[in-house]
Formats: sequence, C-alpha cells, structure tokens
Amino acid sequence: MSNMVQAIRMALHVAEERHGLNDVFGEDVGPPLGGAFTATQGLRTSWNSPLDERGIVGAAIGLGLAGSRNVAEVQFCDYIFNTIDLLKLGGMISWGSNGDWNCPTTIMTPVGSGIRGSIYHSHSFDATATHIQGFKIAIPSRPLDAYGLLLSCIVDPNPCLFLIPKALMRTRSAPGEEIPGVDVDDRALSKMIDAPLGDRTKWTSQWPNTPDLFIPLGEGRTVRPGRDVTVVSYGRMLPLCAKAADDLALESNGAIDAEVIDLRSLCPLDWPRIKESVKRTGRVLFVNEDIEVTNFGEHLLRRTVDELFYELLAPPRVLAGSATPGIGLADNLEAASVPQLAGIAAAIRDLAKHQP
Amino acid sequence: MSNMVQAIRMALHVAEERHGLNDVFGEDVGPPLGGAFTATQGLRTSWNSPLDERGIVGAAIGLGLAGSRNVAEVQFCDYIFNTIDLLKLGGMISWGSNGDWNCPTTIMTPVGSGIRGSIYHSHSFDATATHIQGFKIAIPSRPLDAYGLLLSCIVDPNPCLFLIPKALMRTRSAPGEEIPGVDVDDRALSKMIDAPLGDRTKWTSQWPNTPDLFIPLGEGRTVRPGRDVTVVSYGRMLPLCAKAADDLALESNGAIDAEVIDLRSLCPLDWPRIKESVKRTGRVLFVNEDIEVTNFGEHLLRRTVDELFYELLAPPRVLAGSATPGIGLADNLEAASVPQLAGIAAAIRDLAKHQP
Amino acid sequence: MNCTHGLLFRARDCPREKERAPGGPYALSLSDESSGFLETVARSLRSTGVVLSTRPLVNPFALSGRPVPDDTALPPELQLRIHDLMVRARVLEERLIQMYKQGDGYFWIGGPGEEAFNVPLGLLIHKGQGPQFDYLHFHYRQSATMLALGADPIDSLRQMKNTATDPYSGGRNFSNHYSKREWNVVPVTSTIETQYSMAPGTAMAQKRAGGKGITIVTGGDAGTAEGDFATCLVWSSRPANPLPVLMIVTNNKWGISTASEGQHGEKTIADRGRAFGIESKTIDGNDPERCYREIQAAMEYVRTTRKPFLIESMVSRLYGHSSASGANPVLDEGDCLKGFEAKLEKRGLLTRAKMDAMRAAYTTELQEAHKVVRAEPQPDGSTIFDHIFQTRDLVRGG
Amino acid sequence: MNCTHGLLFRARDCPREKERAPGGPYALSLSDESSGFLETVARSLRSTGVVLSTRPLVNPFALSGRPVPDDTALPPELQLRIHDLMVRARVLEERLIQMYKQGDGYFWIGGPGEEAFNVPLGLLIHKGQGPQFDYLHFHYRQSATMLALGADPIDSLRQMKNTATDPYSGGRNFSNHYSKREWNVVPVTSTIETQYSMAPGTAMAQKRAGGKGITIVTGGDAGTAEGDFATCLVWSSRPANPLPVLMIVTNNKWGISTASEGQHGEKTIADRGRAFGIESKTIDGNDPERCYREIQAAMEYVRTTRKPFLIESMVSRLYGHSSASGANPVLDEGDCLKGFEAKLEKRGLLTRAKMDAMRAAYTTELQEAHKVVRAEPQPDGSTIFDHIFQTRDLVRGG
Ligand SMILES: Cc1ncc(C[n+]2csc(CCOP(=O)(O)OP(=O)(O)O)c2C)c(N)n1
Ligand SMILES: Cc1ncc(C[n+]2csc(CCOP(=O)(O)OP(=O)(O)O)c2C)c(N)n1
Ligand SMILES: [Mg+2]
Ligand SMILES: [Mg+2]
Repeated sequence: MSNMVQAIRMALHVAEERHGLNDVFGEDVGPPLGGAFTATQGLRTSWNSPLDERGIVGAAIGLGLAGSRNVAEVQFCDYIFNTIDLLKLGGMISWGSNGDWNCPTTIMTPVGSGIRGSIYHSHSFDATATHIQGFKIAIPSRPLDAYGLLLSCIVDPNPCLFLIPKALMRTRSAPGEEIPGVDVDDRALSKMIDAPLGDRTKWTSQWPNTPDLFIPLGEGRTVRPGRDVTVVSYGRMLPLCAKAADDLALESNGAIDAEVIDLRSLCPLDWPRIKESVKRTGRVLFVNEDIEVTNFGEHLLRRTVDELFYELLAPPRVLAGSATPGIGLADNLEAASVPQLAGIAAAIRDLAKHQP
Repeated sequence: MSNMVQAIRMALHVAEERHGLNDVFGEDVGPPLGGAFTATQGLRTSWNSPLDERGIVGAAIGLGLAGSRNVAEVQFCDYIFNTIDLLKLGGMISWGSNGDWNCPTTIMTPVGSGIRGSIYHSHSFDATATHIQGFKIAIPSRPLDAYGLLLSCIVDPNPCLFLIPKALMRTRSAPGEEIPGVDVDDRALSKMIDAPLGDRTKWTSQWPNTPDLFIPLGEGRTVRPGRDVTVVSYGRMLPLCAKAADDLALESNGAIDAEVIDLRSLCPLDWPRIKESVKRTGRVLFVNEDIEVTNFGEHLLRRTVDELFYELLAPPRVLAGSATPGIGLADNLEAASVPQLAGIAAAIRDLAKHQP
Repeated sequence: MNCTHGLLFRARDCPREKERAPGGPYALSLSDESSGFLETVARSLRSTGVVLSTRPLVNPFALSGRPVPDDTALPPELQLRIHDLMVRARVLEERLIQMYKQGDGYFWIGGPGEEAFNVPLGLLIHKGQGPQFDYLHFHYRQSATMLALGADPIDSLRQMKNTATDPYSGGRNFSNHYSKREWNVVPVTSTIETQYSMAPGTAMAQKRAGGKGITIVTGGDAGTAEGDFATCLVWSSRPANPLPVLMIVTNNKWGISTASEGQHGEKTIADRGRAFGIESKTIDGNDPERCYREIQAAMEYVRTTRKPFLIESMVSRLYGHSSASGANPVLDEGDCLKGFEAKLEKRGLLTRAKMDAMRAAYTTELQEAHKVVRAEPQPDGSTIFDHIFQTRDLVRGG
Repeated sequence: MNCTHGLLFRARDCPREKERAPGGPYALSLSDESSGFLETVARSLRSTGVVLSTRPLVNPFALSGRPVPDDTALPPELQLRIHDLMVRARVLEERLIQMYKQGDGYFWIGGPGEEAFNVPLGLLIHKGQGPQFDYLHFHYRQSATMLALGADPIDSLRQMKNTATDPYSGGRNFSNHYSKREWNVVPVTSTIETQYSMAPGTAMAQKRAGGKGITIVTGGDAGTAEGDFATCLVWSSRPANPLPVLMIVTNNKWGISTASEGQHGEKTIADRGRAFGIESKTIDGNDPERCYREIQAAMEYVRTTRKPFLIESMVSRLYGHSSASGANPVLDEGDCLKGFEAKLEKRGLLTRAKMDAMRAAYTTELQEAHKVVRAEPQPDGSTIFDHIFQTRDLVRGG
C-alpha cells in the first residue's frame, strides 16, 4: 500500500512524463534529499531553490505566466506567511486582466500539527488560504486522493494550493483504496520509489505504471454514510472523524450513526454534498485544526445557517484549534490545542443526543 | 469638529509628549508629507522609512522588544500581506517565552474600500488580523474612538493593530462626540494642526490641549439602542449601519427599531455586549466589508449559534464583501463588491420581518 | 448625493469645481471632505511641490561597469522614430492627467519624464507571445514603452476612465496598469517590487525553451528596499542556473515624498549587482540615444550569455509621483524631451515649428479619443465574478 | 497506543528500538510509520550523510575588508577560559543529541562546530538588560554563546525535554530556542532570517539611548537569500540614521541538504555589505583566537561609530543540520575544538589527559542533570492560554 508521500511522488512523476510538468522545486526538494518529507525523490525535474519563500512563490507564478506547468513546494506552510501578497496577486491574474491571462501553477505545502512541530511548525493554512480568492485549494486525507487531486491541480489552468497534512505523510492506503497500477507490496514499492540509504547519486526510481487519475477539484467524498449527524472535515482531522464515527456506531450498537464527508477541495467547494447530507441529518459538525477564530469551518457553518436554519435539529457546531499564537511542544500542550479523537466523538455524541 | 486623521494626529502628539512614544514611522510618514493620509503631520518623532514593509514591521517589533513605544504605519493594509509571519511572531513573543518578554508596539494601517482603490488598494484586514493571535486589534468608526483607542494601543504592553478605515479618514466628529479639549472651530483647528500648503519647513503644529482619554480595548459601544434587531459592525460599515437603522425607524414609523453596536475592538472582543443584545432582540446581523469567505463576521455568527441558538427568532446573518480577488475600479464594480446602505437596510428589514 | 458625508467618498458625486477652489488647480483646502482615490493623500502631497523640488538637482550617477557603447548619433530615421514616440507618449500622459483633473478617472500614475528610456526600451523589445519572446514585468510608468511596442493610446484612455472597453483590465484596474498576453506584458501590479520576485520564473521558462527571449523587469529606486529586489538578484545569479533577466531600475531619487538620500546608503543601486557577479551599469536616462545603445548592449549581453544584467537609469518625475501628489508639472527636473528636441533641431532633423505641429496634432487626436471614450459604457456590477477562474489554459496555448 | 496508525505521530508511543533497527542508529527503513518531530524528514536526511559530505572541503573564504587585528596568541587565562567553555558547549550539545536519541525530546538543533566563534562572541557581549546593553537576536545554533554568557546548561536540557521548568519557554519551544529578557536575549524564532528584520528596531532604541549597547544578529548562510537579510543591510545603513548592528552570518556552506554552491552567486556573503558602504569581513570561524580578535574589533567599530558591521564566519556543522538529518557526527569537516586543543597542548597550557578529564567531568555532570530533568514535570494542558497577553510592561520596566 502506498503512503501519501509516495502517492505525491507518483503523481509528480506521471505529470512530468505525460502532462508537461517542467519544474518541481523548493527548499531541499531536489537531490540528494528529495523534499523535507521525501515527497519529491527520484523525479526528473526536481531541483533545490534558494532559501527564499518569496522567490519560490514568485518563480512559481512567473513559470505559470510563461505557460510552464510547475509545482513549487513551501517546505512547511508555516513559512508561507510572508507571501500572502504574492498569493493574492497570483489569484488575481485572470480576474484582474479581465480574463486575458491565466497562471497554471501548483504550490504545495505541508500543513497542520501532529508532528510535535512546536510553536512555529504546527500552523494550519486552510483559514488563510480560503480567504484568498482565485486559487483552487485541495487537501487530501488519503494517498489516493493525494494522487488524484495533485494531478488535477497540475493540469488546472488556474493557480492551485495543494495542502498536505504533515501528520498524514506516512499514512498508507486502506485496503481497496490503493492507487491503480500499484500492484506490488510495500517493501517492493519502497525499493522501487523510495530513495535508498547512503549514496543516492546512482539511484533512479522505478516507477509503477499508474494512470491519469484526476479527482475533480470541487468534489467531496462521503467517507462514511450515516443517518444521524453530518461530520464535515478534511485533511488530518478526517481520519479522526471517521474513526470517531466508527467507534461511536460500535459503542452505541448502531444508535449513533454519523455521516462523514471529506471535502478534499476547499475551493471549489462541494456544497451540494454538505447540503444534501445536513438536510437529511439535521445535525452537523465541522472539524478542522486551524485556529478557531475566523476559521473556514465558521464559513461552512454560516452557509448552513443561511440555507438550512429551519432544517436543523441541533445547533451546528465547529470544532477547531485553540485561539493561541502557536502550539506548544510538550504532549499535553499539543493535545490541548487541537481536536483529539475523544473530543470529536464527544461532539458527535452531543449532537446526536441533542433534543431540539 | 476634528476629523479622524486629526484625531489620530492629536493622539500621537499626546503620546509623544506624555506617554513615551518615541517613533512614529513608515513610508512617507515623516516630513514633508506626514503620511499618505496626513495622519502624522507635525509630530516631533515622525520619520520616513525605506519602502519596505517587512523592515517596518520588523523594526516596530524590535523597538517594542527594547521597550521603546512606537507606532509604525503600513501605508495601506494592502501592503501588509507580506508580513503575516512577522505579525505571527510578534504575537507570540510573550506567549512563546512563557511570559518572560512583552512587546509594546502599535502597527497602524488604513483598511477597506470606498476610496476607489481599485483591485489592490481596497482590501480589508479584519479577517486576517483576527486569525492572528497575540495582537490586540482596534478599529474606530469616529474620531473620538480613533483618539481614545489609539492612545490605549500605544500604552498597552502588547502588540496592537490599529486599523483605520480608509474611507472614514475625513469623517468629522458628530455633535456631542468631539474630543475633549478641541474647543475651536474647524477652520481654526485646521490652521493649528494641518500642515500648510507649500513650504512646510518652518511650520510647527499648535496642538490643542487634549486629555489622556483611553478607550479600553475590548469595550464596544452601543451606537443606537433598539428593540428588534441587533446589528454588529465596525469601521467603515458602522456609520452605514447606523444610518440604515435610522432610516428604517423613520420610514417604518418606529416599527423597525434596530440596535447598532460598534465593536471598536476586535480583540479583545466585547462579547457580553453582543450577547446581551441578541438575547433581547433574537435577531442579529453582522456587517463588515472584508471578503465573505472565512470572515470575522462568520466567527461572531458561530459564537451566536453556539451560545444563543434557541433564543434566535431568525437565522443570524452576515453581510460582507464579495468573494472576488479584489475590487474593481469602476463605480458599478465597487458598489457590487461591498455592502451598501440599501443592502444593509434590506437585510435589517428582512430580519425584523422574519417570521420564526 | 451628499458629498459632505464622509462615507461617500466618490469624487464624481461632488462638484470638482469646489475642490479646485482656492489657489488654482488642486491647491485644495485640507478641510474638504469629499474625495476620489487618494484625494486625502493628494491634499497634502500636491501642495508640497515646493518642498519636494527644492532639493538640489545633482545628477550623482557615475557611469560604471562595462565599456560605454559607441557614442555617435543614432541613424536619423531612428532618431525621428524615437522622437515621435516620445512626443506621443508625453501627450498621452498629459491627456491622462487632464482626464483625471476633469473627473474622468479616479487616479493617475504614469511615466512623463521616463520617455527617453522607455521608448528605446520598447523599440528594442523582442515582441511576441510565449517564451521565445521577451516577457515584460512592467511597473506603472511605462506608457511610452507600450506605445513603442505599438499600443493604441486610446486604450490607455479607456483604462483611465475604467470603461468596459478597457482592453487591459475591463475597467477594473488603475491607469497605466497594462496587461497584454499577446505581447507577453504580464499584468502590472500596484504592489511595489513584487514583479522582481516573479521575473525569475518567466526567465527560467525562456532559458529552457532556448531561443533569444529574455525577461525584462522594471521598477523604481525606492522599491529596491523591498526584499523582492534582493530575491531577483539572488535567483537570477544562481550558479546552478543563471537567468536571462534584464533588471531595470528607473531612479528618480524619490519614493512618493521620500528622498532617496536619507534612505539609501548605496552609492548607486547598480552596485547591488556586484556582490552577485551581476553586470550592472548606471546610465543617463534623459538621453534617448545613450539609452538606446546601453539597453541594446545590455540586451545583447542577456540574450547571448543567458545571464542577468542590471541597468539603473537616472530619470525625472515630471509630474510628481501621481495624481495623489497633484500631477502638476515639476519645473526643476531635466526634461528629456526638451533636451532631445534641442539636439534634433541642432542636427537639422526637425524644426521647432514642425515639432510644435506634431505635438498639436497628437494632442487633438487624443482630445478626440477622449470624447470617444467618454461615451463608452462602464462595466456592469453583475460582472464582478467573471474570470475568477479560467476554464482554458491560454498561456500554454500560446 | 497503536504506532502504525499514521495519525498518532508520537514518537514516545512507539518503541524507539524499532526505529533504530537495521543498519545502526537511525539508519531507518523508510516504511516506518511512527514519528517524532520531523522523523519523516529525518528518515531521508539522516541517511544521506555520505552524499552530503563528499563535497570537497575547500575553505574558500578570503579574508577581506579591514586590516587583520594582531595575530599573537591571546592571554593564557583567556585561552583556557575559551577552551573550557568550548568543551562545555560541545558536551552540552552531545547530551542534547543523546536526549533526542533516547526519546527525551522531539527535535534537536544546535551548534556543535560553531564553538570557536560562539564562545568568544558570548565573552565579548556587553551583557545586561535594556538598551544600554547588547540586544541579542540569535538563531538556533547558539548554545555556546549562551554558556559563555553564563547560562546553566541544565536549562537547555529542560527545554530539550519540554518540561514545565524550562526557563526559556516553559516547554513550549524547541531545543536551543533561547529567550532571556534579563540578558537581552530576545526569543529565538524558528523562522529563518526574520531576526534580521527585527534587529534594526532594537538598534534604533540603543542609538537613541546613548551608551555603548549594540545589536547583534546571527543567522546562517542559506538564510541570506531571504529578503530579511537585505532588509537589515538597507535599514542599518540608512544615511538618515545608521545603526549599531553587528550582523553575523555563520557560513557552513549548507542549508539543510542544499549546498550553497548552486544557490549563491556571491563570492563571499560579506561582499553584500559593500554596496551599502557597510564594513564587512569573512573570517575563519574555526580559530577561536582569531574569532575573538575579529569580533572584538568589529564590536569596537560598531560601539564607537554606531554604524553596522557584517561578519561572515566560516564554520563547520559537526552533527549535520539537526535531528532531522540524524544528528550523527560528520567526519570530514574541520573540528574547531580539536584544532584549538592541539594548539593548547603545543603551547603547554593543557595536557591531553587533563582535557580528557575535563570532558569526562562535564559529561558526567550533564548525565546527572539529564536524570534530574527527566524527573521534572511536563506543563499542563490547561496552561495553553497563559501569557497570550501581558498585563505589565516588562520591557519598559528596564
Ligand atoms: C508594497 C507597496 N508598498 C508601498 C506602496 C505605495 N507606493 C506606491 S508608489 C511608492 C513609491 C515608489 O517609489 P519608487 O520605487 O522609487 O518608484 P517611483 O514611483 O519613484 O517610480 C509607494 C511607497 C505600494 N504600492 N506597494
Ligand atoms: C522561513 C523559513 N524557511 C525555511 C525554514 C526551514 N529551514 C530550517 S533551517 C534551514 C536551513 C538554514 O540554513 P542556513 O541559513 O545556512 O543556516 P544553518 O542551519 O546552515 O546554520 C531551513 C531551510 C525555516 N525554518 N524558516
Ligand atoms: Mg523613485
Ligand atoms: Mg548554513
């Protein structure tokens, strides 16, 4: 089963071989390292950039303007916060030129907490990203989606942000959710596409034959159908939500049956999927790990209130990260700062049991 | 009656004379111009910086660390978006050092639309600012508040953001709301503290004797008490909300009586005031001009739903700016992009008439 | 509409006569409360002309760097072509300023004083679409370059009046914020210096594509204090992949109201290339023939070596910073057009009368164009959501 | 807890033995799924040591700039003091690495290889609180400077183990991220180069305050590509107000896995000061005596002229980038401690045996300290909201 970094690598490989991807670049993205999270090992077009995020984002936009498909990595999303003006400018290239120009570029960056990143390496980027207009924004929660969403970003004529949950980098595909064409076992796959220990100068990747699988930007996925409560999440929190729903169903003997939706793309947004579900359940929980003040979940909640107020059987809820300047390193501090399995389960339970 | 830039100038003067304000700086902040919006004319400590917002915000933080009270101006908030990392770092100085350090600095910057700023000079900053933790955030809607809030920011031991609505720079104090000590007429005040035309090298300001008036950060103001609908706003939208409420009361012969709250400070937040009001009215409208996706009004709406769901007589609403990359220059484009008087009035009317 | 209400900051709703009241055009009283774009700025800036312009006009640039190209006059036809474009460009800017002053636009910013540099630049650009041609990352003072490239001046008027017919932004953006994919003119951004962070990207695509296309990026002197200028120096000179970027700084020694003297410790901005091994040169931007030769030599260097070059061009700001500073003539800075016309007269290539006639003709032409534009429609409010996303990949099609 | 579940990325929940399985310490299989901080990074980086270290070890720095200070040996007591601190600093870093490897910390980053520069720096700092003393904008490799300033090494262990007793951040921040208001050590930030944008601020306060306090800012070579480095150059050399900033770049020729060769066109980083008229010098950071004299001379210059100076110090990275790259010894870079010990032996100031005993004693001391720290409490989750805002203005209190 491939893991998420392998999925990303395979998508980048397919894109450089078949879809005109010309540059995969950023800090430590090229050899010998192949990315801080190893997501860019063994690629033909990867290279190391200077330590300069404004240069990285600027160059990505410039390449896009020249029609050159590229994927730029900002090593951690925590370092992208000095480029918000450039992202805003990138997002207004088509709109500001009244449709004369477009800019195909993908900026990929690891987001969120869960790796003991301490006060400055645990930031999320979904709130900030969704407030910027003109970018499409994808965020996978499993390898297959990482593969298919990244390919869609790369071939999209618009600038895209591809957010990778730091804590899910090594998550493997669940059974039945493998990327088509990956028909070898873990060890064999690793031998084929993970850079070896030691000297890598003579190593080349042996790529499995994976297809052009494009997961449309704007199409969520109902990870777990359910009857009682709708849980909308994405990224790192998604598997926690799914697990919480499973656990609750089991522990309640089916009395609490939550539906879990993985948005996968924050812009465009699969609003119809959320709406249909909430109409059915009347109860909804939005979960993400970004700071809870001016949070994308609050946007989703607002839309829910706008369109579904009288169909709600309980107050809709947002469960998100604490309103603190960062996340402390010690275990207790991180656990108290971002939603945990138990808290998610409790929130679903409360919603399910809520008497209108 | 003083206008908002004069109020700011007087507060800065009082702070440099009596509260240890050492530096007022930024692009074109010093002589001869005294600020792009003239808010820093005639000051003793104002000076021009290089054209470098990262340097401005960085220097402000550095001065703060050295215990030197300062006000740094970012000429338009539109130029602050390459400094979000520095603002995050500034906001975590106390928290990250576990309370060992603090950093008194005030970053002031004009925000919002309404001056035909075109695609890149019409941005708001309230959504982005409220998502950054560790800063206090003030935003006045009238000269008296500008004066008192700015003084509070300057003497606060924490970093503060002082957001000035671009379109309200020349708004004058309403009768009865003048800054104490300003006891001359407009023309006389202008002669005293507005830099003259032509050569300014020999000019010095004659400051009126204004007091140490500190408006606490975290204390909103009920601008207009009302019975039927609570309207929560701030900055440029506030006077529009107040006017809409007045117009509606008049036109409905008192049948629609909206309460209007000016938050004045977005962090800390005067939540008790909102809560008390919404409990009474059961209907609430949040109005601001920032992009409507991941918007601070949505945060306020979420809190409302969290705490007051069953006291609501109508779905709470957010009225905010369009989800576009910027605001177009032509009249029609700007009018279609940010809430206008008529739209606000309509939203209040709908809420008031809503049948639960 | 009530124009004393501070909320309604719409210049057009207020009689502009009032604004122009005491003391001639734009000698405004500070208490006026109605305003178009940056009228508040304008109010103070426009009146500081005296202060702004009393700084002694030294021309401290030193010709530095590579050997000076041949100094003889350019071929007569080329001189005449350059002159013609300089006049047209100046007249265009004057018309744009007029439009602003007549309320047919909210904000003016442009390039009068930079024609001697910008016209040769435009003539020398390898114009076209895609990486085989030059990519152009302009700033807001480049009308003369656009005219030299072949732009129709009426389109600048359209953008000034933010009409639906404005081909550069459909009425969305400020004047002189060009954008034209057909000529590789990437959208001009209002943010100072961000273009320098983007330029390496187009240059990389060009270097890979082969051919002689280069990336040209322009900006002002004050803006070099932004980190983006350093980014461009670093990225263009990476030993792993030096880039064909022609970096241009038009140095007018001001950033709005701020004199460079107090802010810039560099002897010349061109010096900043040195540490990176980037060839650089400071030139007299008021001499169009010198500019032509220097730009040509620099371009030749960049086109053939595929390495960066930095030109600092000393220029004038003949109508101040923008409408925010009044857009009134500044009298104590050198006027490149006057200087060149004196030369042309002396060389017997043109007479004063002929030049006056030319200018009058262009002025009339643009007056007519102004009338045309006045009658053109404004964009509709319902269009604000158009073009946020593209469905076709236009830049790759090219 | 289930450590094959990718969500639960808590190193401590998984047996570290497994991680250390095939091929010696940290030669991990890539399929391992549990992870502490940046284990994912570590997995690939730690194994690339071979590749990383085969780059030929030339020492290309050229002594440049001002005349070299006196070359004779430092007074014996000073030599011994420096040596003592260098040993203590090295032993401290080794203990921190040990702690990481034993699971008593999530991430290590530090300064082994920079002691010859960092110890003299610490000894020469004018230590104290407020603008009369030096403000210190450090990066994450400055344990030796902290020890030279008088820090107790056990506190570094506390931060490594993120205990509630950690005086620098209360268990919130990474190892070697110091913060100590009493000594003007401003909080070390993980973001590369941002300290260079903040440094001019403290320097301004110092210049105004009078006295001899200066601002010292340190960072790495790769980080100079960030715009913030240019910001510091620009702001420190403003003609209107030059600032007493000692800018330091410790150049180890790497940014994580990226060699500077491909990214930096500058001959020396010190050259970047030149364009701004900033005095600068590249020095051998492996020679503590030379470092002492050069830092002393540079500080003297900054203290008296109240103008900036830029030192580039060529140093080694003896345990690689951080725990993310395995934190294993790098054998082909010069070790400043070895070099200095050879000198001390030759000069008859210390014997090998004595030095070995010293080192052993310090090692034991820190082993004991480690035990102490292990028993100390972790911060409580309920404290996450503490200190977001201050109610007292500590920095103004002096
Ligand atoms: C990032 C940013 N900061 C500030 C401004 C406001 N501003 C517009 S033009 C200008 C001065 C630019 O000076 P310079 O770079 O010398 O160019 P010039 O206008 O003199 O040609 C300033 C400060 C801006 N547009 N963008
Ligand atoms: C803004 C930012 N970008 C990227 C990183 C990730 N990062 C941490 S250390 C490092 C390399 C720094 O190299 P250098 O400046 O030479 O310092 P050194 O570690 O070699 O001492 C990088 C890229 C970061 N911490 N901050
Ligand atoms: Mg200039
Ligand atoms: Mg380094």
